[in-house]
Amino acid sequence: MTTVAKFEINYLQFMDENGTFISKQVPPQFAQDIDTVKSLYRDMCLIRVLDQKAYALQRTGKMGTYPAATGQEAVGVGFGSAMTKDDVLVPYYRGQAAMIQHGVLMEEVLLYWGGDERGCDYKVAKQDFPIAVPIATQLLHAAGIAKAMQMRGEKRCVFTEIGEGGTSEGDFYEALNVAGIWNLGVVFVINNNQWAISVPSEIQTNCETYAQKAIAAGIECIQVDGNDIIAVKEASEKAAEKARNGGGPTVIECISLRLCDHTTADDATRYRPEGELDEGWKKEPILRLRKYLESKKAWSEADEEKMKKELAEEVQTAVDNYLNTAVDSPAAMFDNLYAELPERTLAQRELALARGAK
Amino acid sequence: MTTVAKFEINYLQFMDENGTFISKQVPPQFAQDIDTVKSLYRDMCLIRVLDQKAYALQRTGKMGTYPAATGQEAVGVGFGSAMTKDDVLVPYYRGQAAMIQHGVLMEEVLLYWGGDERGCDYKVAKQDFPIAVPIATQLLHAAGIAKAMQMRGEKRCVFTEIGEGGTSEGDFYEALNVAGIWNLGVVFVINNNQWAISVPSEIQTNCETYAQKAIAAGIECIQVDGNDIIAVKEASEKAAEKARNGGGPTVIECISLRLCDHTTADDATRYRPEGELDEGWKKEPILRLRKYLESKKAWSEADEEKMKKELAEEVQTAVDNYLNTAVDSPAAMFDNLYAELPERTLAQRELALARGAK
Amino acid sequence: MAAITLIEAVNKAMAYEMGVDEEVVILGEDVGANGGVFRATDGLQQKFGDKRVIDTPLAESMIAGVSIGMAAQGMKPVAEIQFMGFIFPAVDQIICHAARMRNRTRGRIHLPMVIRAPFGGGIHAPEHHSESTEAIFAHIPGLKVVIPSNPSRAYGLMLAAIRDPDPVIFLEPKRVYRIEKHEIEDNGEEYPLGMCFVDREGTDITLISWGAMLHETKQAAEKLAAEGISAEVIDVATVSPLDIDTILESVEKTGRACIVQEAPKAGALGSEIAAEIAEKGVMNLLAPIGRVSGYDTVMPYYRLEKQYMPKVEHIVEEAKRIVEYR
Amino acid sequence: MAAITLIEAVNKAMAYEMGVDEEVVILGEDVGANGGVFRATDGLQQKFGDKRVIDTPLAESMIAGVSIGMAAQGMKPVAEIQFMGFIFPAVDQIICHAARMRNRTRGRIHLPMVIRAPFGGGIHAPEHHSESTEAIFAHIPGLKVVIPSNPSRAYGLMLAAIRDPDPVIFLEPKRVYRIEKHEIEDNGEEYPLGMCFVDREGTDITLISWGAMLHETKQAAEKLAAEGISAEVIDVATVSPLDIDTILESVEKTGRACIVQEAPKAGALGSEIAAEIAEKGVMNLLAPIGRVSGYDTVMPYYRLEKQYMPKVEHIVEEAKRIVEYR
Ligand SMILES: Cc1ncc(C[n+]2csc(CCOP(=O)(O)OP(=O)(O)O)c2C)c(N)n1
Ligand SMILES: Cc1ncc(C[n+]2csc(CCOP(=O)(O)OP(=O)(O)O)c2C)c(N)n1
Ligand SMILES: [Mg+2]
Ligand SMILES: [Mg+2]
Repeated sequence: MTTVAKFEINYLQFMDENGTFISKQVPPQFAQDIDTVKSLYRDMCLIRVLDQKAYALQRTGKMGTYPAATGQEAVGVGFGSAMTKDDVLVPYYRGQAAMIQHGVLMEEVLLYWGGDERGCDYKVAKQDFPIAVPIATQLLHAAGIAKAMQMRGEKRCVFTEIGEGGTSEGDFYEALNVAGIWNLGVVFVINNNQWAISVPSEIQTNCETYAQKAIAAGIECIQVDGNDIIAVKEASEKAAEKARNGGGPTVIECISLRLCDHTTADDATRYRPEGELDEGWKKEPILRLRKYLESKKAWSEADEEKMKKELAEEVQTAVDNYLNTAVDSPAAMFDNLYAELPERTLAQRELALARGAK
Repeated sequence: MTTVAKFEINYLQFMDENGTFISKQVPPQFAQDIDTVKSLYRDMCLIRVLDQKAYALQRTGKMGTYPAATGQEAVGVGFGSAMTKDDVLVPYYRGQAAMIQHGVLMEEVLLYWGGDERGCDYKVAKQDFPIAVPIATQLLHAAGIAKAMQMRGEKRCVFTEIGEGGTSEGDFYEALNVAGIWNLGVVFVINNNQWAISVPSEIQTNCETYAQKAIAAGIECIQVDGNDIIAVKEASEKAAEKARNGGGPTVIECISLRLCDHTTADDATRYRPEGELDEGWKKEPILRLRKYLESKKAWSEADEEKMKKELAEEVQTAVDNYLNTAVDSPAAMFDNLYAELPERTLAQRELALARGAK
Repeated sequence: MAAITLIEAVNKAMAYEMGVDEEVVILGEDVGANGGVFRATDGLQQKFGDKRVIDTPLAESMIAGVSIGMAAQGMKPVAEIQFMGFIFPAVDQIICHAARMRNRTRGRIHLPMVIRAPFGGGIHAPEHHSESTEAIFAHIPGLKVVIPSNPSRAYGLMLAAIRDPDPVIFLEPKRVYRIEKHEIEDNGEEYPLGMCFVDREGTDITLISWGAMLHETKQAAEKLAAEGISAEVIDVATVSPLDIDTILESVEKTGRACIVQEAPKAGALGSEIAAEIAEKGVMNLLAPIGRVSGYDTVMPYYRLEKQYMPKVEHIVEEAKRIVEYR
Repeated sequence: MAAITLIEAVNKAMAYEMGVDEEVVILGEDVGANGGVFRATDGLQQKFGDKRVIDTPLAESMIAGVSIGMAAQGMKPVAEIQFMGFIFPAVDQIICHAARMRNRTRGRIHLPMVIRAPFGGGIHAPEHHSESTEAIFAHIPGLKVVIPSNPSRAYGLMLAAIRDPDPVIFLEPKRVYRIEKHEIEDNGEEYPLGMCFVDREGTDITLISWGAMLHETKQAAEKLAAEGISAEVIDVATVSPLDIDTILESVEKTGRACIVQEAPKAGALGSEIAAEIAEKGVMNLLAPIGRVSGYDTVMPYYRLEKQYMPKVEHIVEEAKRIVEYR
C-alpha cells in the first residue's frame, strides 16, 4: 500500500485558565494591546449580563424560550470581533455574542426571543441573516452569500456559526463541500460546547475532533481553545483575511463548555454528570481574561464594579426598549409575506384585522 | 500550535494494466487460486454482455433507460464476491454487477429497468434492497440494517454502493457519521467513475481522495484501484470481516472510469474530453485480468470463445424471461400499497380495473 | 387505572408495546436520559436500556433512513422528530422510501415504523415550533397519518400505529399534551386506524376537526347548543387515509358542514374533506361548506400567535352563518 | 419570430433575462456543458460563461440553500432541480427559509429566486421521474408555484418568475416539453403571475386544469363540443396563490365544474379548487364537482404508467356525467 494523502489537525491556545500565556508562539499583535484586551473582556461580560437578564425575563413571563451562551462568550465575541462591517454574519440561535459584536442591537435580540419578527429587522447589521432555527441550514446561506461576493469580486467574507451537534446534519457537510470546491470566502465556526441539548459530544460523532470534518470537503481547519479568546480571535482573523483575499474557506472548531441549560426550557440536571459544571467554571473564558488583566495590573476591583454598573445600565436600556415595543398589528402577519399580497389573502388580512379589533 | 490528530489515506493496487502483479504486498490467497480468478473474470464478462444486451434492447424500444457499468465491472464484482449470502446488499442504480453477484437474477434486473416493479421482488436475494434512485438515500438504509444486525448480535454485514458524485449529498455524510458513532457493520463502496453524468470529479469536491471523506465520520477508509479486481475484492473482504465481527464500518473508494454514457438517455460526447475513453480502455478491468490469466497460461482464445457463447446464452435466457413476462394488471398499482388497501382506494382500484379492461 | 394526560398516554402506549414486543425500539434526539423535550419518552431508557431507547446524532434524514433499514429487518422503530418543523430534512426518506418500499418490492419488504412528531401552535414556542403541516403527508400514498385528540385516543392509536405493518406518521397536538386527563387502563388495547370518531351527535351541522382544534370545536358545539343549534362533532383522527364515509353520512343527516383546522387554509386537509363532500355529498347540502382555518401566511412568532389561531368564537360564528344560510 | 417548443421557450426566456440582467445566474446539476438533461439550459454556458451557468455538486439542499444566500445579496439565481422527484432534499430550505425570509425579516431580506423542475409522468422514465407533487408547495405560504402549459406561457411566465422579487417554484410539464410549437417573439414580454387563463369559452361546464393535463382537457372539450356540450377550459397556470375569482366566475356561468389533474387525488390541488368552489360558489352548482385525477397510489413504473394517467375519455365521461346530473 502506498500513502496518497496525509492530514493533521492543529490546536491553538495561547492562554491557560490562569490567564497565563503558555504558547511558544508569539501572542498576536492585538493581544499585546491592553485596551483591545480590555474591550474583549468587556464585550464578553456584556453577553453574560444580557443572558442573565434574559433568563430573568423568561422566568417572570416577559420573554420566550432563550438560549444563553454562558461559558461560550469567547467564541462569539472572539470571531465576531474579527469581522469588519462589510463582512456578513450568518448566526445560529446561540449566536448573540457574535451578532452583537457585528452590530445587531441587544433590543433586537430580545425582541426576537420575545416572539416578534421585528427583532430580525436589524437597523445596523443590514445584511446579516436572522437566526436560523432549523439546525445547519444556515451554513448553505453563508456559502451562497460568499458566492455572490466572489462573483462580484468583493473583498468581503462571511462568518457562520454552528453547534457541534449540528455538524451531524447533512447541510453542514453540503455547505463545507461546496465552499471547498468553489473556494468560497466562508469561515465556519463550530461552537463545540460539548452538548446538543442532552446529547453529549461523545455520542454525536466518532471523530476525535470536529475540525477534521473539514477534511471531507478538502478545506483547511483548526481546533482552538474556545475558552481562550485570544486563540479564537487570532484564528478567526487569519481565516477572515484569507477568505477576503480569495483564499477560500476555513473551519474553526472552538472547544467550549455549555455552563448553562440548553435553553430556559431545558433542565440539564436530568442528564448532566455531577461535577462537570464545577470543573467547567474553573476554565471559563471571562475569569481567565480577568486574571490576565489583573496580572498585568490593568484591571482592578473598582474597574470591575464600574463596568458591571455600566453593563447593567446598557442592558436595562435594551430591555426597556424591548418591553416598550407594543405588540404589532395582526396585519403584520400578512404585510411581508410577498412584495404584494395576493388578492385572495387580502380578504384574510381584513378578517384578521376585524377579529383582532374585537 | 500542537498537532492533535493525524490521518493518512492508503492506496491499494496489486495488478497493473498489463496484468502484472506490481505490489510488494503478497497477493491475497484467493488471487493465487486460478479458478477463483477465472470465475471473477467470467463474472465481469457477464456484466459486460448483459449491459450490451440491455443497451441493444433499449435502442430497439424493448427496455427503458438503462445505466451500464462498462469499465466498472471490477468494482461490483469485486465487492459483491466478498459478500456471503447472509450479508445484505443495498445497491445503487448502477449496481447490477454486485446485485447479480449477490443473487439478484438477471431477469429481475431487466424487468426493473423494463419498468416493472416485480423486478424488485427478488426470488433469491430476499433481504437485499431494491435500487435506490434518489442518490445517497440508500446509505442510511444500510446503516439501519446494520443497526438491526448489531442489536440482534448477528455476524452479518451490509454492503452499499454509491457514485463519487453522490458523495456530495448530505445523506452520504449522515450515514457515515451514524455508522461511525454506532460502530455499524457497513462497508461503504464508492464507485469513483470520475463522472456524475456530465460533471467531472474535479468540480464535485475539493478532496484529493474520496476515501478521506470517512475522516469526517471517524471511520476507516482506503482507496483502491477500481480497475484491479484483486485489490477491490481484497479490501472488501477485509472490511467485511471486520464489519461482521463488530469492528465497524469502512469506506472503500474504488477509482474506475465510466467507459460508457451515463445511461441510454445520455450523450457523453456533449461533455467528454477527447481521448479520455481511449486512455481509459487501456486500463479497463477485464482486459488486464485476461492478460494475467494468459500470462499464467490459464486462458486461451478457445476458452474465451466458449465463455462468450455461454454468456450470450445465459443472458439471452434472462432476456427471454424478461420479454415473456406479461404486463401486470392495473390492480398491481394498488395491491401492495399497504398491507390492506383502504376502503376509499378500493373504489379507485375497481375504477382502474374497469378502465384497463377497455 | 390512572388519570393521565395525552403525552403520558403516548408514553404508556410505547412502554406497553416495548414490554410485550422486543422488536420495538425508540430512537431520536434527546429521547434517552432527557426523556424527550416534552417527556414523551420519560423513563423509557431507564426501563428498557440504552440499546432500545437510543439517542441519535442530530440528523433527521438519518433518523428516518435508519428507521427504514431497521424496519426492513423486522424491527419496529418508533422514531421521534423533536418538532414537526424539523421533519423536512426527513421528508425525502419518508416520501421516497418509507411510503413506497412495500409497493416498490411488491410486498417483499415492508416497513413497520412510526415517526412521531409534536405539532401545532399555541405554546409560545420559537419559530418552526408551531406549524401544522399534516396536509403534506396526507397527500402521500403509502403513508398513514394519525393525529390523536385526547389521552385515550393517543394511547389506543399509538398502539395501533406501532403494530401497523406499514409506516405511520403520528402527529401529536402538543398544545393539548396536558390539557385534560383520561382514566386509562394500561391493557394494550388499541383503537382502529383509518376511522373517524363521532364525538357528539347533532342534527343541524357537522363540525369536522382533529388534533388540538377539536377542543375548540367541542366548546363551539356547546355554545351552539346553548343557542339551540345542534352540532355533530367528528374527530377525523386518521387524517390519511381518510374515513370519508363517516363524514358523508353525518353531512347527509345535517346538510351542513364546517371544517375546523389550524393549518393555513389553501391546500390544507380541510380542502380535501370539503372536496370529497363536494364530489359525493354536495347535493345533500343546504349551505356552502365552511372552513375555519389558519390564515394563508407563515405561522407568526408567538407575540402574534393568538391572532393566528382559530378560536371558539370563530367556529360559532361560521357555524351560525352556515346554519342561517338561505 | 420562430416556432419553438415549451422547453425552448424556457431556454429562451432565461437567455433573454440573462442578456439584460447580469444578476441572473443559473445553477444546478448538469446545467453547463450538458445543457441540462432535457436541454433546458442548452447553449447558455457557451453564451454566458461558466461563471453565470454553474454546474453544482450533486446536492439539492445545497442548490436551494446557496440560491437563498445569493438571492439575499441581490442576485437572481435560477436553480434547476433535475427532476421534481429529487426536490425533497431541498424542501427544508424551500419551506423553512425561501418561503419565509421576507416575512421573517419584516421585508429586510427578500429572495428573488426561481427553482425550476420538470415534473409529471408519461415519458417512460424510471421511478421518481414522473410524480406530480405540486400540492406540497401550493400549501406553503410565501411561495409562488407556477406551471406553464404551452410554449408562450412558458416564455412569459418564466420571465415573470425571474423578475419576481419573491421565490417562485417553476414546474415544467415535461411530457409536453416538445409536443407543440408556438411562434414566439423573443421580446422579453412577460405574462402575469397569479392569473388563470381561459383557454376556451363555454356555457355547460367548466373544465379546470394545468400543465400537461391541459392538453387532454382541451381535447376532451373538443369531443364534448362534438356531442353538443359546451365546455369552458381554464388553465390555472399559477397554482399558488390561486386566482380563484376567474374560476368562480366561470362556474357561476356554467353551474358545473370538473377538475383535471395528474396527481394522486387525496389532498391534491384539485381538492383546494373544489373546496373553494364548495365554499364560495356551491349554491350556483347544478351538479357535484368532479375531479378526474391520478389514483391515490404510488406512480407506477412505466409499464403501468398509462394505466395511471387520466385520459381524454375519462374527462369526457366525467364531464358528461356531471352535465347529465339530475
Ligand atoms: C433541524 C433541527 N433539528 C432539531 C432541532 C431542535 N434542537 C434545537 S437545539 C438542538 C441541539 C443543538 O446542539 P448543538 O448543535 O450542539 O448546539 P448548541 O445548542 O449546543 O449550541 C436541537 C436538537 C432544530 N432546531 N433543528
Ligand atoms: C437525489 C438525486 N438527485 C439527482 C439525481 C439524478 N441523477 C441520476 S444519476 C446522477 C449522477 C450520479 O453520479 P455518481 O454519483 O457519480 O454516480 P454514477 O452515475 O457516475 O455511477 C444524477 C445527478 C438522482 N437520481 N437523485
Ligand atoms: Mg452543542
Ligand atoms: Mg460517478
